[in-house]
Amino acid sequence: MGTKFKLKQKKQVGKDAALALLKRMLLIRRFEETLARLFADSEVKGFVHLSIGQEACPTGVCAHLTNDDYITSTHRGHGHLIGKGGDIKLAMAELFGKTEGYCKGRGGSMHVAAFDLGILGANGIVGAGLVLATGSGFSAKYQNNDRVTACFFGDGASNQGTFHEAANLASVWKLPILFVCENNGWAEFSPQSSHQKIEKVSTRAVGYGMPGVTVDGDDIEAVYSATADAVAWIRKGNGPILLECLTHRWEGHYAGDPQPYRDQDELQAITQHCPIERFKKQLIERKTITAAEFEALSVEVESEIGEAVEFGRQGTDPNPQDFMSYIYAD
Amino acid sequence: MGTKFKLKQKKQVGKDAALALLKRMLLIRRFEETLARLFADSEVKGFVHLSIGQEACPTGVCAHLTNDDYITSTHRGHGHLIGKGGDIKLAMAELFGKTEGYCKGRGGSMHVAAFDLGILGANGIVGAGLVLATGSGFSAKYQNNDRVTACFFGDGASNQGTFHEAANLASVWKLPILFVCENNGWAEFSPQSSHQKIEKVSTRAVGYGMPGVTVDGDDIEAVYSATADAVAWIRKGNGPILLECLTHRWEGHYAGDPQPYRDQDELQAITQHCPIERFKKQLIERKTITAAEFEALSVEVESEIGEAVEFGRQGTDPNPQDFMSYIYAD
Amino acid sequence: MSMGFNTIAGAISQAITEEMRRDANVVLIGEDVTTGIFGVTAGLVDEFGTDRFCDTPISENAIIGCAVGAAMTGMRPIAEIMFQDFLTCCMDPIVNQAAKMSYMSGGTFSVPMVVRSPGGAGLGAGPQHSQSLASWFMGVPGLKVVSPSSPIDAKGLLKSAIRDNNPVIFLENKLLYFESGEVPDDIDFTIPLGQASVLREGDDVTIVAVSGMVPRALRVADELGAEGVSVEIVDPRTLYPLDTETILQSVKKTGRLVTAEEGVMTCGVGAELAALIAEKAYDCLDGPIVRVGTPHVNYAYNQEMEWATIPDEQDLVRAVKKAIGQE
Amino acid sequence: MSMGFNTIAGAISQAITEEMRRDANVVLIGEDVTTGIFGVTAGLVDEFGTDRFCDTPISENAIIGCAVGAAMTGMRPIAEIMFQDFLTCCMDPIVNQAAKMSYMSGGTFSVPMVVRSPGGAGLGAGPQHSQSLASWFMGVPGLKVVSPSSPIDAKGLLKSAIRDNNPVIFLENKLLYFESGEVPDDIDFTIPLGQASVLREGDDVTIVAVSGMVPRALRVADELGAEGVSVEIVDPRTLYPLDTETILQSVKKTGRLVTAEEGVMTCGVGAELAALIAEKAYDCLDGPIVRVGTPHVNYAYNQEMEWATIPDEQDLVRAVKKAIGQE
Ligand SMILES: Cc1ncc(C[n+]2csc(CCOP(=O)(O)OP(=O)(O)O)c2C)c(N)n1
Ligand SMILES: Cc1ncc(C[n+]2csc(CCOP(=O)(O)OP(=O)(O)O)c2C)c(N)n1
Ligand SMILES: [Mg+2]
Ligand SMILES: [Mg+2]
Repeated sequence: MGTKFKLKQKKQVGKDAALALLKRMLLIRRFEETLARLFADSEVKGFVHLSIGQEACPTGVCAHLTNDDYITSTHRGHGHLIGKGGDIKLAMAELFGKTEGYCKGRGGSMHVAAFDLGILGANGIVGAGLVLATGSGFSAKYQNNDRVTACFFGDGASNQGTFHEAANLASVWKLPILFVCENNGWAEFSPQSSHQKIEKVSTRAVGYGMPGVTVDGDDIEAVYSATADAVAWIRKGNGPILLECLTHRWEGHYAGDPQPYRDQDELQAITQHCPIERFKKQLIERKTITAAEFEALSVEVESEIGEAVEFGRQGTDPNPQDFMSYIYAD
Repeated sequence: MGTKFKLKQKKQVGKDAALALLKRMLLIRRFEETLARLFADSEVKGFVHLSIGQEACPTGVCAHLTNDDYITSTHRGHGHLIGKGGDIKLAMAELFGKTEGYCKGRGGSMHVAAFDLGILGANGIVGAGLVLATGSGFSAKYQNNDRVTACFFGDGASNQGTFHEAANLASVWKLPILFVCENNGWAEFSPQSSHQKIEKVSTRAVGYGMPGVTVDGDDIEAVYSATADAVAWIRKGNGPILLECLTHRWEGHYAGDPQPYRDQDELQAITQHCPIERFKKQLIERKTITAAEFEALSVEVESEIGEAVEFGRQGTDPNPQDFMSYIYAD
Repeated sequence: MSMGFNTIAGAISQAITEEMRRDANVVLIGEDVTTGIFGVTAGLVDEFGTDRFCDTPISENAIIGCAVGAAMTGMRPIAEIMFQDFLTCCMDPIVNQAAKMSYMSGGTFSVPMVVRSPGGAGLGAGPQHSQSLASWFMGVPGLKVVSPSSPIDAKGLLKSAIRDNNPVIFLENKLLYFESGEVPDDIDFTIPLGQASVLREGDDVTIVAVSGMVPRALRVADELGAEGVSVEIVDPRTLYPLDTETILQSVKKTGRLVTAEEGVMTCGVGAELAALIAEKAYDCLDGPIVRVGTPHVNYAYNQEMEWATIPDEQDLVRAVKKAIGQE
Repeated sequence: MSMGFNTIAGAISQAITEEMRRDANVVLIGEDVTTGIFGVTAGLVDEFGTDRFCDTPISENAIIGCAVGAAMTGMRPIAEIMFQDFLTCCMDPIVNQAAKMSYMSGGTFSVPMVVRSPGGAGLGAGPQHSQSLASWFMGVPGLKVVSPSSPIDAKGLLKSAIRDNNPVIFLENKLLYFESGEVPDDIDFTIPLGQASVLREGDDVTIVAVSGMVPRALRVADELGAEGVSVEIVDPRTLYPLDTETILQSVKKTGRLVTAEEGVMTCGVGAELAALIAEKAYDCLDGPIVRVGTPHVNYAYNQEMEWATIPDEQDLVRAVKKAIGQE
């Protein structure tokens, strides 16, 4: 049955990598915060699910992927897109419903996709990305390239039949897939304890003869380090791995959700898990970076976000009568 | 999380129970052998899946169920029906497509169902019975009676999304369900090793926080004994259990399947697993029964089968124009 | 009959409450139903408890399968599927299990259950959260299909659906949830399945309008009435079994038919209505049958584009003019 | 064009073989496809190997999902779903993923894949193994739907479907598999999607017949021809996009339309055809449009009852007589 996968000791990252990871997380955070405002102001419409608090997982995972690798995403997909190197201008334009957007305004938040970056799309159907991932995994294996697919999904999605079918197929066919469960403890308004009788989703891996590991998903170095090991193992042709990242959803299920169902004390304290603050503090303590460097990064990100918003806002509205385009490919 | 389930030592059964189990297994065996002939002679039509070689599992499991308990079944459903106490006359009439049949000739082999016996139907859709079982489990729990649902399914079905969703829901809601996997090592023409990367389907139980055990499914006492323990545990309100019975499919996937894909030597030797012969031999060695008693039982079964065939054959053909009936309930 | 005033959402909540009080076998299961994305059933759990009002994992197949099995064993479950688009995740238990169980078992089992699910576009929710899929279910023998357009119909029909011994697909419309109107308080008030309602009488043309298209058709009837075109509006309310009598009668009277549905037209509700008339009232037709509905496209996220796709008053006016030869 | 003689099953196998030789990105996945319940693709694995010809676990959702993902990343997968009834187990990846991906991504992704699946009753296989579900897919924007009735069409259309850049639902018919006829050997032979074929010309009435109903309609045309009724037979072959031109032309000529499909009629193929004509050729109609198909019922296991349900030559004759006013 090939090599056994074992998670190695978490490694500390060097300065360049640290700054890159920090920047990516900050981009996600500010993108989402900005979006929350734009949504509240009715500048952005539809159903918008924010990744605030969950930045470490897409950032740490995608850091080990190239543009040739694939990801499948979820309804909560902005973090994955940005993590995988998505252009926040095109993403913002999409959220404004503009022609310049990744999907020319047709897809919106729940469907952002980017062909060149191997981003097979956010998905409005919980669990659908799991089976799509077996397809990009199949392609890579068949074409004998070393592309990996990172398949993001939530704790809630892990109860869909598609999770099971995808995990089983991937393991039988030894597909190069990293199944990444972002376990934020909630599926909409339902806590994990009410939707599954296991604590770790990674427990399920054993049912597919697949390695399964759980890491602190708010610790960017833990995610980064685990993914490094996992992706290397997968690229060697050993088959899929299930990596669970324990994380926290700071906001409501969707932008505008007042979360009456959540414990207010817990919510108050939730920022203590902040993957950005935690990492920043460690880096400064370790003297890997300085507070000033972090500030500079923040400013840089702030300005990029500002540009993206302007780019989106100023984008071209598609001609409403053009709704027949793209239904069929030529 | 309540009591832990542990399989106790296998127990030997007494004479009365032994004879009852033997008879039930013989009924299934002869019913299926007869059907194979009737099918070859084109007296019975459609798709017919035989349970020859797999008699111990439905027999041993259903021995612990009353008429009030429920079962859900599969495309390979005759054994489950007979195991649960189904009337072979009505079953045979159904296979002849007659009005006297369990489903008045509408359902046939893949849909036999019996309301009074809590048999929620054979099922032509692989994996569908698994989700139906959560419903009868829900009813029992809600109505606070102690009815158990035995949900039969195959190794192949354990790869359907429905398996996953049903197992998870049952465990979260602590439903009184015994999931019975009849692992005969084949899904149609595909061996188990080609459709899942685990040896024991019961391994999957852990992913639902549910006990899972595997027994020799051709050893009727092993099945009987394990079910006794499991059903008792479930009736106490502890939630579902996954019981896997390792068994052998002697015949093709369906009646008429020449099985070119199977190893001929293995097929030659397959009768060594015969649950009836094995049990009979043990019982005679132990002096629980005599060879003559077994002979008498065989004769009795033979004659019941003969009667059932005649009953079926002589049944009333439904009026073909009556096809509107039963589409809707009143 | 004593009357209250309520929204469609409120009327649905009332119907569920009354039926759950009346019959202990009525239970409701679905994802986050105790809260509700649209809040339709929010709060009801307080009265009925989590044994009868059950949030499920995200497992649409198991939700419907559970309802089918429960219905076969004495319960009357209501299963909620959060968006009609997600019905694609549980077609087997609906189509091959619930719908066929009575038949397959020769009538020994029945499956008294309701599947509630909201459809319709207009929220900028994109292609996977906006579909109206009524016609799929109309074509499945063994199912009944209901699609109310007013609070009173929603309440009366849902109560009948819950009491019906067959699986009923109860299709709601997101944009209609907060339309309000009079609703009887009488707990015995029901509306039988299979009866259309003539919402407005007219002589020149019949519009058979469904769900979200009903208010739009009513507005158009006013508008055209002012121009001297007398429009009759029929709301089938139940899509299967269809009240063909009422529809035929209306078209025989007016000689013209426009069908109006929000879903994609291809093989849709309007196609069935057109075929019905082209077969049974062909000789009474004085003009072409014109369908209004979503053309063969998806709903965009961009809201202006989305609204350009959704059939509206303009489309209806154009269709009526075509039907009466005033193009 | 050099011709061979083959069954529909054989023609399908040929089409797959030729396209797999032509394009290394064409792969076939499905349950037991290397053997095949109907043997259609049996043996092909010997040439193409198990990397391209893949037996899957019983996981319809993953089969289609895998095909979609593979199609998005450069492959041209053919996915087989063993019976059309099992399409209920994978509606989401077909309807919400494959069909909408091009649109949702603003045209950046395309999904060039084929879903092959046999339908049709007549084998005593019971209610869950006999359905014909074409109309569901016709109503899903983004999908193309093909339904051949002869070996030559099966081959030519399947090759076009494989080369098409959109998801194509390719619906086969179990009873037709062993019908035989001439099939071109030329590996470049294809039949474009979206072109109907006029199988027989006639003046009095048009029968638009689909899949298994085509041979039945042809027999009826002979029979009625002998009685002096001249029947034109049109096989749309592709159900979406429908060749409305050819169909309209035929009905404008004959003035009468009978539709013939094997599936349930409610919201079916015939409904769409009737609506098309009632809108676009209303003024050319000289009689009612009559639909032939399965009434609103299931297929029984009992074979006589099953055959009483399946639309046959008698039903067609009755329909034609009604359409031409000879009831
Ligand atoms: C098939 C389907 N069912 C239900 C929904 C509604 N829904 C959207 S997100 C969500 C919760 C998902 O939870 P999880 O997978 O944990 O992801 P998270 O939202 O926590 O990121 C639900 C139920 C859906 N979009 N698709
Ligand atoms: C949804 C669905 N997919 C595929 C089939 C075709 N099929 C019927 S039985 C079978 C194999 C089932 O294998 P298993 O569950 O191990 O049961 P066994 O036949 O071994 O008893 C398959 C693929 C089906 N009936 N339903
Ligand atoms: Mg979650
Ligand atoms: Mg098996």
